[in-house]
Amino acid sequence: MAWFHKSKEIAAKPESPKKEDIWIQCPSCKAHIYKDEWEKNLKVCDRCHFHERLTWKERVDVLLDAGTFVELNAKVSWNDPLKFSDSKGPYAEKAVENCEKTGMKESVATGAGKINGIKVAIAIMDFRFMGGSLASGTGEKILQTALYAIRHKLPYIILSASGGARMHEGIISLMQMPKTCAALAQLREANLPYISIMTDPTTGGVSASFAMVGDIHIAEPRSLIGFAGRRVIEETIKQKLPEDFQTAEYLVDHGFVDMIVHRKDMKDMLSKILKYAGCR
Amino acid sequence: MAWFHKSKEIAAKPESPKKEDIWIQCPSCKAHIYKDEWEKNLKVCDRCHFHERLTWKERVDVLLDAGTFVELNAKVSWNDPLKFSDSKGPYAEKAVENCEKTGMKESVATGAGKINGIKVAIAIMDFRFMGGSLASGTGEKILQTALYAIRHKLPYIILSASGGARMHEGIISLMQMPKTCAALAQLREANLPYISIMTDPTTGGVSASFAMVGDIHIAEPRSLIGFAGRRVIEETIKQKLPEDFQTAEYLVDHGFVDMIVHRKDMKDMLSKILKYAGCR
Amino acid sequence: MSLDFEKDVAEIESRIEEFKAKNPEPTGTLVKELNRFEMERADKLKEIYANLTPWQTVQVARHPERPLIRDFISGLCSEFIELHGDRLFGDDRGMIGGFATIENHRVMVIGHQKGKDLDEKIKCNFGQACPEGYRKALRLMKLAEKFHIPVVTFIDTPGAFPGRDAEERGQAEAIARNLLEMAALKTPVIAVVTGEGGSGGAIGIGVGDVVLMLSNAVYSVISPEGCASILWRDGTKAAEAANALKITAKSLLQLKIIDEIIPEPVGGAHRDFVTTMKTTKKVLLKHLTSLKKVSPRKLTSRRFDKFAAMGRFN
Amino acid sequence: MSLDFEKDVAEIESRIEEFKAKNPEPTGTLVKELNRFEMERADKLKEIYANLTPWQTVQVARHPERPLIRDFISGLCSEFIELHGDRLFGDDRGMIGGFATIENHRVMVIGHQKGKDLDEKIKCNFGQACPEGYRKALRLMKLAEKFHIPVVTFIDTPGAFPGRDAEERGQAEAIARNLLEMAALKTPVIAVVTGEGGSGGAIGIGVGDVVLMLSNAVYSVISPEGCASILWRDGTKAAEAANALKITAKSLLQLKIIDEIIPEPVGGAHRDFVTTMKTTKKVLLKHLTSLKKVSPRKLTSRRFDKFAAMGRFN
Ligand SMILES: [Zn+2]
Ligand SMILES: [Zn+2]
Repeated sequence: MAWFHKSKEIAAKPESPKKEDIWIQCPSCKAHIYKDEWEKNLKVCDRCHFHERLTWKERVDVLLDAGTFVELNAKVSWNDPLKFSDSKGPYAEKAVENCEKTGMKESVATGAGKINGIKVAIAIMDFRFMGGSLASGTGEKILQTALYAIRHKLPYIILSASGGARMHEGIISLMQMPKTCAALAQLREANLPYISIMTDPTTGGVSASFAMVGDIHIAEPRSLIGFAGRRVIEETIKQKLPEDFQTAEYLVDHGFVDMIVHRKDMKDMLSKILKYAGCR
Repeated sequence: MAWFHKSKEIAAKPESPKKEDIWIQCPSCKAHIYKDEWEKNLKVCDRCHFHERLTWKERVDVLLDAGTFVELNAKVSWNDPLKFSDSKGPYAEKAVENCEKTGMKESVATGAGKINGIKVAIAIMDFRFMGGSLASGTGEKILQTALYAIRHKLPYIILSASGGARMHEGIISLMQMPKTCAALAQLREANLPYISIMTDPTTGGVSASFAMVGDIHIAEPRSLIGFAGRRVIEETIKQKLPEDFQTAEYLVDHGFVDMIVHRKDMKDMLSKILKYAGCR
Repeated sequence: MSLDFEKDVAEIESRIEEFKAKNPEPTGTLVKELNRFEMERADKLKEIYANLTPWQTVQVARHPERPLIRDFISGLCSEFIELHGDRLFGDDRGMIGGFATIENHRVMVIGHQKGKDLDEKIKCNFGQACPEGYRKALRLMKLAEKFHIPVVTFIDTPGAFPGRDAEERGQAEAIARNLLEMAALKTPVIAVVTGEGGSGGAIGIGVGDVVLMLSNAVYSVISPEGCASILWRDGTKAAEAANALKITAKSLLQLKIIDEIIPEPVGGAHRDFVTTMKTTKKVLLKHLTSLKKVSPRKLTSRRFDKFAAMGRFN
Repeated sequence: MSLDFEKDVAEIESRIEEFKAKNPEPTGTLVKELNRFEMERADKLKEIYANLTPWQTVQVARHPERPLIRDFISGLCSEFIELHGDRLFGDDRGMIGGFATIENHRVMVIGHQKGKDLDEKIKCNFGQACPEGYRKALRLMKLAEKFHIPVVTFIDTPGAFPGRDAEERGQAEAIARNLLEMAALKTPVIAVVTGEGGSGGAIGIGVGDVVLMLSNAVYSVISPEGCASILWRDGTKAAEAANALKITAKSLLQLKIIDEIIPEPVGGAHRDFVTTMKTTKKVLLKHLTSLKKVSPRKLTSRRFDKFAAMGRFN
């Protein structure tokens, strides 16, 4: 499976490797892992099965047949409809910083590509862009990709990775919930399959909209998935929550996720499922 | 409201009234109630709101405009497909006894009539006929009445009163569950309203088929409604069940009944609801 | 109960009370003086309410005496037949609904119920609905669709209930499902934000062909306090957050999130239920009449276009 | 494990064991003798199984080593992708399902899971599904309908779980809903009664265009024990009740409740999984191929006619 070739090419020629260049520490179990091994494992810890968050480009590399991805709606960018400012300054500044940091214009990349030869429309959220928050540009890209899927009779796959709605766009960001779901209603009307993949984290307004209305719900192991935040709930019920609360595994037990799929198996699983959905 | 006129006429001329002819004892709270009052109250105890089971003819009198009821499928009768016998003798004998006792041929009476001027198709179960059990004749009449409703574009009302499937017809009685539900699927396909009225008792195979798939679920106060029997459940969970378990009120709390309606208000409530359903 | 920014009015009111106590049966100039007081009070109230800040509007929207859904139902409807339950798990008291008649319109009314007294408030989680509430709402909407009657929702919630059980039973799924199904619903939907339009808990019944809002209601992606504590790292900066979030009816009309503002009487809906109901009814009837004429296919297609356009700036 | 009516076979078997112990490496006449023993055993088994009473059939249908749904899945399907959850409350281990491939047919497999060892049995309530099991089944059926693939259900349950929680979460509603939705499902449905077809819990996933039954499976409105204790007022009269209830495949074929019997190997499915799977697969493939040719509209109309005719004698 093609994997991170671009990033690896860049990282391949270190001048004089320091310790930190050779190994990394698993953010979850703190085990030390050789960087090569970590990358080969698709940034999954083989001790604790922790799945590190990926950039949208890494996702493309893991999921799509090499060279098949075509980006769509690339011009759609963040907006500042409220001219929002908080104590740390204007939202616009923060957004620009995020663009520079990530090379993205919004928290999601959308496009079309092939999964083991099957053509799909796909939206991939990227947590690096303002915590993968759902804002007007995000919603618009997700909607436009649904319409693209309908026009081309393609299955739609959305990978969620989001802390929820982006407050900086106020009510406009809230309205991306009905907006994206309205697009998915059209997709359903066209009888096209929709697979929702929940990665760490899929919470707030994203969990309560497009992520939760898939024909099939797949989650990466140990991903955080939920509506309200753990702290808010603990304050509400005045009780500690169990350790595994709102994990992907917990959601399977409670009936909201069809299956947990390890990153290395995701692509093949998707193509298998798509065949049951009649996609070729 | 016209009420039990026929039975009252007969009961009106007692030769020399004994005590038992003047008062009855409420089967639930054991209060003594004058028979006239009891009848005037539609066999409802005004102390504890216990709703006594009614015969199908009494139901017709309470619910339908006087003189509007036309019986349908009157020729459909009980069957003995298994030539069933138990320790008390042949099912056929028992069935004949029940026919003689009730003047019915099966546990349900079906027909058409008017509710405050609105024409409806209606099926009324009668607990006297073998505990209102669901058997082939019952299912056939309920199905035929659904088809009648479809042909005449009428709303359908079923009053359930049943202990469940009739064992004496074995698997045939079980098959009346999918059979009646298949008829109601056709009714739904025709976009016609279906109101299910659950009276005491609505249990077993009747609760797990036509009684539970109404557009609107109405129950008489304190009716027993449930799938498994209390004793079976207590044996399974090795615990006593709460007093109000499987009462109509309990089912409202658990989301399965829209409203509890007192017998005296049932007719008007039905006509009100039917108007929302577009019936004239 | 008087709000803190109403203290000038409260002062005049206490002067009036004092005056009345001193002059139990005023005549002549005393009557004139009383009238002057009353007018002064009315002017002050008008002045204050004409210039409410967003944060002050939040106070009005949350006013303990503000009309709740049961007040709207009894004020607007000649008949209400409550329907209970989601047919799956329970009957959420925090979300009520049923058949109702507004003048000559038969409709399905659905909305959050905050509760009047403490007992009731606890029973309905202070208007924070649970998954079974959203699923009950959906069941009633599908019933309305089958019966060809319009849906009218009343939105008044601090947000969906953030409890452990609510999470476990799929708060996210329930809201998401409603958003999708409401978009596809083949019957008119009118949503009225009457008090607090709290985030996902509000939009969960808010996908309307027409979205109305009482003039002192608020509608927001997050509570001002919540936003302040996250973005300002200081919960007391709620007023600033309220300002930044653009949560008032006026701002939302400009942003094309709502379609029309239902003006409240001077001093807020809680000061005059009768006028509030009269105005609300008039606006509702106008839209009910006009939506009745639209075909189901056109309705859903227009509804899609409406929400698709939200946050489209390119 | 040998059943009580198999004691003649068991006796021969112990003789064979004894013989083998005495003659670890038989030659000549000893081999012939052993062969004779084996044939005697086979004949006896054949004789017994050719004349099983209904109550004996119940014992076979409930045999602890009888193949369960996971055995059928691994025996029939080259691929199985399990799907979990009802999207409402939970994931019932007593009802499993998912995408599966049988030769060249992609299908949705759904069925009761009784569990092999005690741990698993407890987790899945000994195959007694809860409302969330029936709702998961329905969700998967609707998914199959959307994806245009047939549904194959495997029925093997003593009945729906009669627990307090199951009642509270609507066991009756869940089964009833399935009956209605299955009747309307626009994709082929094949139901296979593999073991115990226990009442409402069985029919809750049993509304098939084709209903198949293994030759030693049973299907009944009530367990023979339950029937005996009610109608005979004596739970030990189960054999009589089993007789009266007509619960065997042969009787049900005569009554036109099932469409075809899948013959089990001599001595029952538990004695020979391989043959059982081979036969089952052959029958399934025949019906899958034939149902594929029927239009959805015709399918549902035929399905209606089929169930409407059950118990119509006039
Ligand atoms: Zn680790
Ligand atoms: Zn009483």
